[in-house]
Amino acid sequence: MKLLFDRIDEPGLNTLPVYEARGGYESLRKALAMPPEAVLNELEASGLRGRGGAGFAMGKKVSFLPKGAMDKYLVCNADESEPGTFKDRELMQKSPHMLIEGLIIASYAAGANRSFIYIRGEYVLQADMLDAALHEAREQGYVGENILASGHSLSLVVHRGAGAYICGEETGLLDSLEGKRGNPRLKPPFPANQGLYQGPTLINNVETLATVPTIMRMGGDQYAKLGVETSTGTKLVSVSGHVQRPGNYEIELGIPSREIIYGLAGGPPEGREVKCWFPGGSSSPVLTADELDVPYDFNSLAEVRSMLGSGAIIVVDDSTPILDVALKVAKFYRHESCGKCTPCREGTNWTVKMLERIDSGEATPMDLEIMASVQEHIMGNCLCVLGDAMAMPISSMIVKFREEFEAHMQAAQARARADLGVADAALTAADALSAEGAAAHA
Amino acid sequence: MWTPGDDMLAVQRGPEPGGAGGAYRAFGETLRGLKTTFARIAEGPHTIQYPEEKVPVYPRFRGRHKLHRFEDTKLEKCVGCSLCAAACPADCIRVVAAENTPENRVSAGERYAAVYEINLSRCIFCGYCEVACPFDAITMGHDYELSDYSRSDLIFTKEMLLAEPLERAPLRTEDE
Amino acid sequence: MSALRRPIPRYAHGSRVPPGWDEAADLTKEPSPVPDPATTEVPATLREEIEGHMALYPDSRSATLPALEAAQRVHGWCSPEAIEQVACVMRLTPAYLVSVASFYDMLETSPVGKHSVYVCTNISCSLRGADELYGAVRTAAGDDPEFNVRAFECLGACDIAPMASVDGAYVGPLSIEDVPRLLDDVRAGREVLPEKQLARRPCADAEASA
Amino acid sequence: MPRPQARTITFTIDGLEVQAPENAMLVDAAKHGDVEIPVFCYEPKLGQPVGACRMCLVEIEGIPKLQTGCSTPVKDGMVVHTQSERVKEAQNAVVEFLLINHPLDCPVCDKGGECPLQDITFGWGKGTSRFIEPKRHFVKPLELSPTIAIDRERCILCYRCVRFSQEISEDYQLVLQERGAHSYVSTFDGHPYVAPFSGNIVELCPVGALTSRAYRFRARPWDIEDSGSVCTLCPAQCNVTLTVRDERVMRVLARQHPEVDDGWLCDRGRFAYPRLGGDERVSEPLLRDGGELRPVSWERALEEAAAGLKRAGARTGALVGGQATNEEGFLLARLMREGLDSPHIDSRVAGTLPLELQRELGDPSLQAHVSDLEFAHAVLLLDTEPIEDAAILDLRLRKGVRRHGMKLVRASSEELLNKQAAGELVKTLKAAGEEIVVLWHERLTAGPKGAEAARALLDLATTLSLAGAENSGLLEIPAQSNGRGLREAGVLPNASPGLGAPADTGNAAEGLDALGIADALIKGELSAVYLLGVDPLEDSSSLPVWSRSHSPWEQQRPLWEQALERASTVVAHATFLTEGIREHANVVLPAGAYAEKEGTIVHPDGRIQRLRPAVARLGSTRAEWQVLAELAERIGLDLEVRNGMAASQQLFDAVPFYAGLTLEEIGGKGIRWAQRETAAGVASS
Repeated sequence: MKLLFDRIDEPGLNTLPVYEARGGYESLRKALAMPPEAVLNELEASGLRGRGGAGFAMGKKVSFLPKGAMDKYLVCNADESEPGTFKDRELMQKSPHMLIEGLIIASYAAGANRSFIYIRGEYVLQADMLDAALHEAREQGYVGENILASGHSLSLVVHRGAGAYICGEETGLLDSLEGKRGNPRLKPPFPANQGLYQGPTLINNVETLATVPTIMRMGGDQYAKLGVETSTGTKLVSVSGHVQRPGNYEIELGIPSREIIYGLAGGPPEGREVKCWFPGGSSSPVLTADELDVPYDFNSLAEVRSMLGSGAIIVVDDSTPILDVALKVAKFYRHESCGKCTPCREGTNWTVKMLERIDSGEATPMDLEIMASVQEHIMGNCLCVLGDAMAMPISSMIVKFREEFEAHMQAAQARARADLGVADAALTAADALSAEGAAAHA
Repeated sequence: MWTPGDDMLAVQRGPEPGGAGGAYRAFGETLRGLKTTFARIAEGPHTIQYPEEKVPVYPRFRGRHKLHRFEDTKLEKCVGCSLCAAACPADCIRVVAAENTPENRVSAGERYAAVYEINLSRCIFCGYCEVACPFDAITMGHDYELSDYSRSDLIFTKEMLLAEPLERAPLRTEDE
Repeated sequence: MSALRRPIPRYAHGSRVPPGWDEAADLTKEPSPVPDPATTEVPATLREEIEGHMALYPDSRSATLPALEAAQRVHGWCSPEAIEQVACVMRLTPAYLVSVASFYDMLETSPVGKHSVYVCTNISCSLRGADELYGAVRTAAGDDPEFNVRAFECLGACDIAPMASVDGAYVGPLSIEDVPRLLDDVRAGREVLPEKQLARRPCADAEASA
Repeated sequence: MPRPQARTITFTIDGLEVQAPENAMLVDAAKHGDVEIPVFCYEPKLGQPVGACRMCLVEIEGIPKLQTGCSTPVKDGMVVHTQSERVKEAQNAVVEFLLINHPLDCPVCDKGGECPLQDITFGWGKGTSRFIEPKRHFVKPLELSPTIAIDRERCILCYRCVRFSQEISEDYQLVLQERGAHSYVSTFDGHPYVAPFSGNIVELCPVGALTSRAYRFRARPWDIEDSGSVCTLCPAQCNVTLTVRDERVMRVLARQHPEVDDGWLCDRGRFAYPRLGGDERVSEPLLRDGGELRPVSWERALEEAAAGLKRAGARTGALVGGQATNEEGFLLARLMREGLDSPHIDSRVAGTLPLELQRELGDPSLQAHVSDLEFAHAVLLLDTEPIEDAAILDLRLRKGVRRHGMKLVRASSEELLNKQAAGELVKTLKAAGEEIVVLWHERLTAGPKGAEAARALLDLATTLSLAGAENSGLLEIPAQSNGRGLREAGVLPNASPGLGAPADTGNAAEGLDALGIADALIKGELSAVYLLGVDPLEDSSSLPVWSRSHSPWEQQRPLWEQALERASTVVAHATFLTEGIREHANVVLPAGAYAEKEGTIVHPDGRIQRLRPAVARLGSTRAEWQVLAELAERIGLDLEVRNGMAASQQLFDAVPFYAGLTLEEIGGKGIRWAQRETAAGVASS
């Protein structure tokens, strides 16, 4: 079942004529013919959950916005920076109009008149595509004053970021969009009440908004029949790492994870085995090969103490030491921590230093305990979820691969000791030589 | 509660007055004392001819304070943190700190004691300053000859505390 | 070299301390408020572009990022001069702008080469040999001042891992053999490794492309 | 704008039922139950909480995650735990995280002993650290500005300083650069952080990262004593705490008074203190001998001064500076009027204003509070630039605009006098709302059109019906710090104490004002002049930017140059040996700086505040009341003042609307006389 990726490689799909020829913007016409409440009902009925990471029901999120005449904002979060995630990139690049259409419908349902697409600065091509598509849509009257004579007006700006993972966090994104450092804000107040420019703001992921036209076309109830009860619809999954066919795949939620990793993506290279995999981007706790049969949906993954997140599966095979994976992950979060709150700023830094010490043979098993305890101290104590995003995978790795960590530690110690022995021997030899030299001079 | 009838204390009494018993009672204690005296005569005099001769002190004796320098760099250990002054129960230490400059580097840290004074006429030699010092810059020495003709001379300045004492008090050896 | 005697890690500018930490204020300088339009010269095209961005938002301050990006395009990096020009047009203090600029990875706060080569070294790419690739690109670029070779956090193209973003264009999967050609293409001003451009890559989902 | 009124609610904290105002942040509400929740980044003065340091995590029943006490408003029936195992573990963790990169240099750190990080580590930390990696080390301290040093090693990134720069003083000079663990506080491209209020960041810093360069290493908290007083360097009269060591002022800190300074202090008030004990001070009586001032005994100096004044008699003029207390002004006025029979005494820079107008402008029902500047719908700035005239009010106005959407309108006296422009002004103000404050400067009433402008101002007040209205009124910034107090003490040529008619003093004649005195001196109609704490020739341009003050007498300078040249006797009762005094005074009597004085002064909004001596007088300086009393005695007048309190008592007895006031009543926070029952005195007198 392909909804978002239906004939995605069709040439010229990024242009309006081709998109319209496929029935594009029909959903918009349909939605504008309905009262906003009806559109909202459709969205709620679809059971669509946010595709950005948190998995919050989209319809409910829209309904949180206060009613009444005021400046409301709709922000599309296209700051796709979670390692392993690249689904929005493909969508925006190949079918930008789908996003724009979904965004207009959502703005209509939410009563928002100003909208922004916050796209990460690295996506130059995709931002250009969006700008071009937006230009076409504006020319055609889909964006602007009094859209299709419905009375609904919408301004839309594609705002390019400049490289900061934290701007994918919704409040960090808002600060960044306001021209500030992308520091997350304290919640409450939630963006639905006080968001962009202190006004009520709805923030949605690209994939979520791009799904909206489909829902309008199919009807919410029909859409809800796809997938499983608590996770409806289809989902784009980005599979990367040690698989033979990395890439984006559209799946119906609830299929076994093995089917995605082995079936669609071809599994690990010949002769290798899956050691562990991240089911939802590098922030999700890792799962092992034993957990490959878990159904791929929000609730099933939560049951095995992980999460679906942004739907990015990273597969690590048995050729890679777990410490390298942990260090990569921890270094990334250290680099991307905004520095606003203490546990995240200092905790990520400390974790990296401890992991490096394990690798250089200067650590003892007690360090593993300290590291686990530091992760505990980060989790739940931070201002936003970035700290948790490091602490969760690291602590899951410590739990699931403790023996490997300990073995690595011992091997590194032995290596260091051997090196030290060699160095000492060399030093002694050098001393002896210089002593000889001194004797000769005397 | 004390009841006179029950809690009687039996006191052993000596022989009755008069006779040998009487003489013992009169001179016994004196003789016992003299026994010690005569037993020690062989040891010679114990009087110390101070000030020609000094009493040796125990290693942990708390005498006049000393300020220290680092052996290698000769910089003062004291950074003028004033914690000794805070710890001092007699309030006899006064520290005024100043900042080291590249041209004038006095101590190892950022700051140094521009003024460091101990009023020894107030000091009770409790040693708290030594305990409080985070850099082991001040210790209690062994000198106890601290009399002077004027009170103001008993305010020891930093230079005096840094200098080696003119005469050292002798130290008691292990078995003394 | 023994692990226990490993060298002390240093930052790119040669210090053990992150850039900026050791810098004092220069007391001979005046404080820097919002620059005076009368004394700050701003190239007309830059001014126009920044003003255009400012007009897009309800609060003109939102244009900070696009404006800094524009200034970086003109000056090569967010130099004090560039910052002052943006500050002058946007009526903000230079300090505010430099604070924002230093927060974001893509805004350079020190001079860099004209051509950016961002090699993704995040988890998915490093699993497929990105660290070696980055080393190879660095070695190949050597000290050519034309290049700004950086190890970058996830660029969102794990399907073409290991990959690099060359002046904004994604190419991958790269092998170490591709590196010389990649740099030559950049030097010659050609499209870099056309067959490996992400823009031309079909979707991995076979059914979707059908 | 109505001020927020919170109803009282009951919540439970650590098993204790506590009453607190609703929606107060938990950290503040907990204090009502004597529960302390540790904080670093939270500072209500800085506006909205940011929740960055995570030190204040508490457990609230019904919420699964720990919440920050600094940002959680308290609600009725809330059950909070601050002592549970979970909370303790989180607190220990945050302290451990903060100490990861904090150096252990407390012995050399200026903050040591008064450091929140030390206190919180001691109270809420585990006492041990598991961090064994090398800490970061680098060059320190570094200059941040001529007055402030920064030590980035110690910074815990609490955001207080940068929030101050961005949200309170709104200068956006001090910012955070880079991100994550690399973040550091800095300015743009090495420019120094020089701003009128920059010193506040030193006080805000919860660790020793920002230190005052002047106070650096001068004293430790156990070496010092704190002494509350009032800064008299400008009319804002901020309340301050003076840090004293060995009889010297070592530091000036803000002493929070919501009705005066809101807890802030300008850099002039904060950093000008070294001058108070500096080389320019006069520390002993001086006498001009052969064209040069030479030290003499008090006896000699007083004899000479008395002789000179006596010789001139009624041909003496007196000028009083804004640093003088009410008592000093009052005693000098008595000396002039009763001892020398001369009414020529003035403290107003703007010249004489008819007594009628003075009384009407001082009408208690018309006086605005300082806090009204924050809560009014609109504030009109008339002929004033608050940042220069009374700096701290600038922050208050910014707060009003920022937090309460107050409208700020600027106008000059010309606009006020122009019928049409004035009409426009009224329209603009009324459009903003009913509650309006007019902040005006004494210069409005200067010059030939002064009286007319004052009348127009009163008319404006009537048009806007400011009298007695909530959050409304007039607020005058006098040209001199204690301008208002001196006027009320009768240091005016046309009024007796309490703005009474001159006849009340026994000398019905109206005296000459400052300009008149200068004129008369030039013409030879007056021959002696007494300068109390004032040098009309003072030039402040040589001072550093942050301590520069504009001499209110600047415009009269050319006139006074001639006048002092012509005067046969110039008795200067002065703190500093400034140009005019060095060149022209015959006798110089040393006076104290504000840290040494006792007495009362009056804030522009009518708040009588007390100066208390914090340090001993410099050299052989004597109390001003004593000098004036001794001088009077030599002239033949017994002022009946035997101590400083008696001088205050005399003043309170003489001014009708101060009647019954005592120094105890004034206390540490001062009292607005307009709120006392005797306020009616101003109308009747």
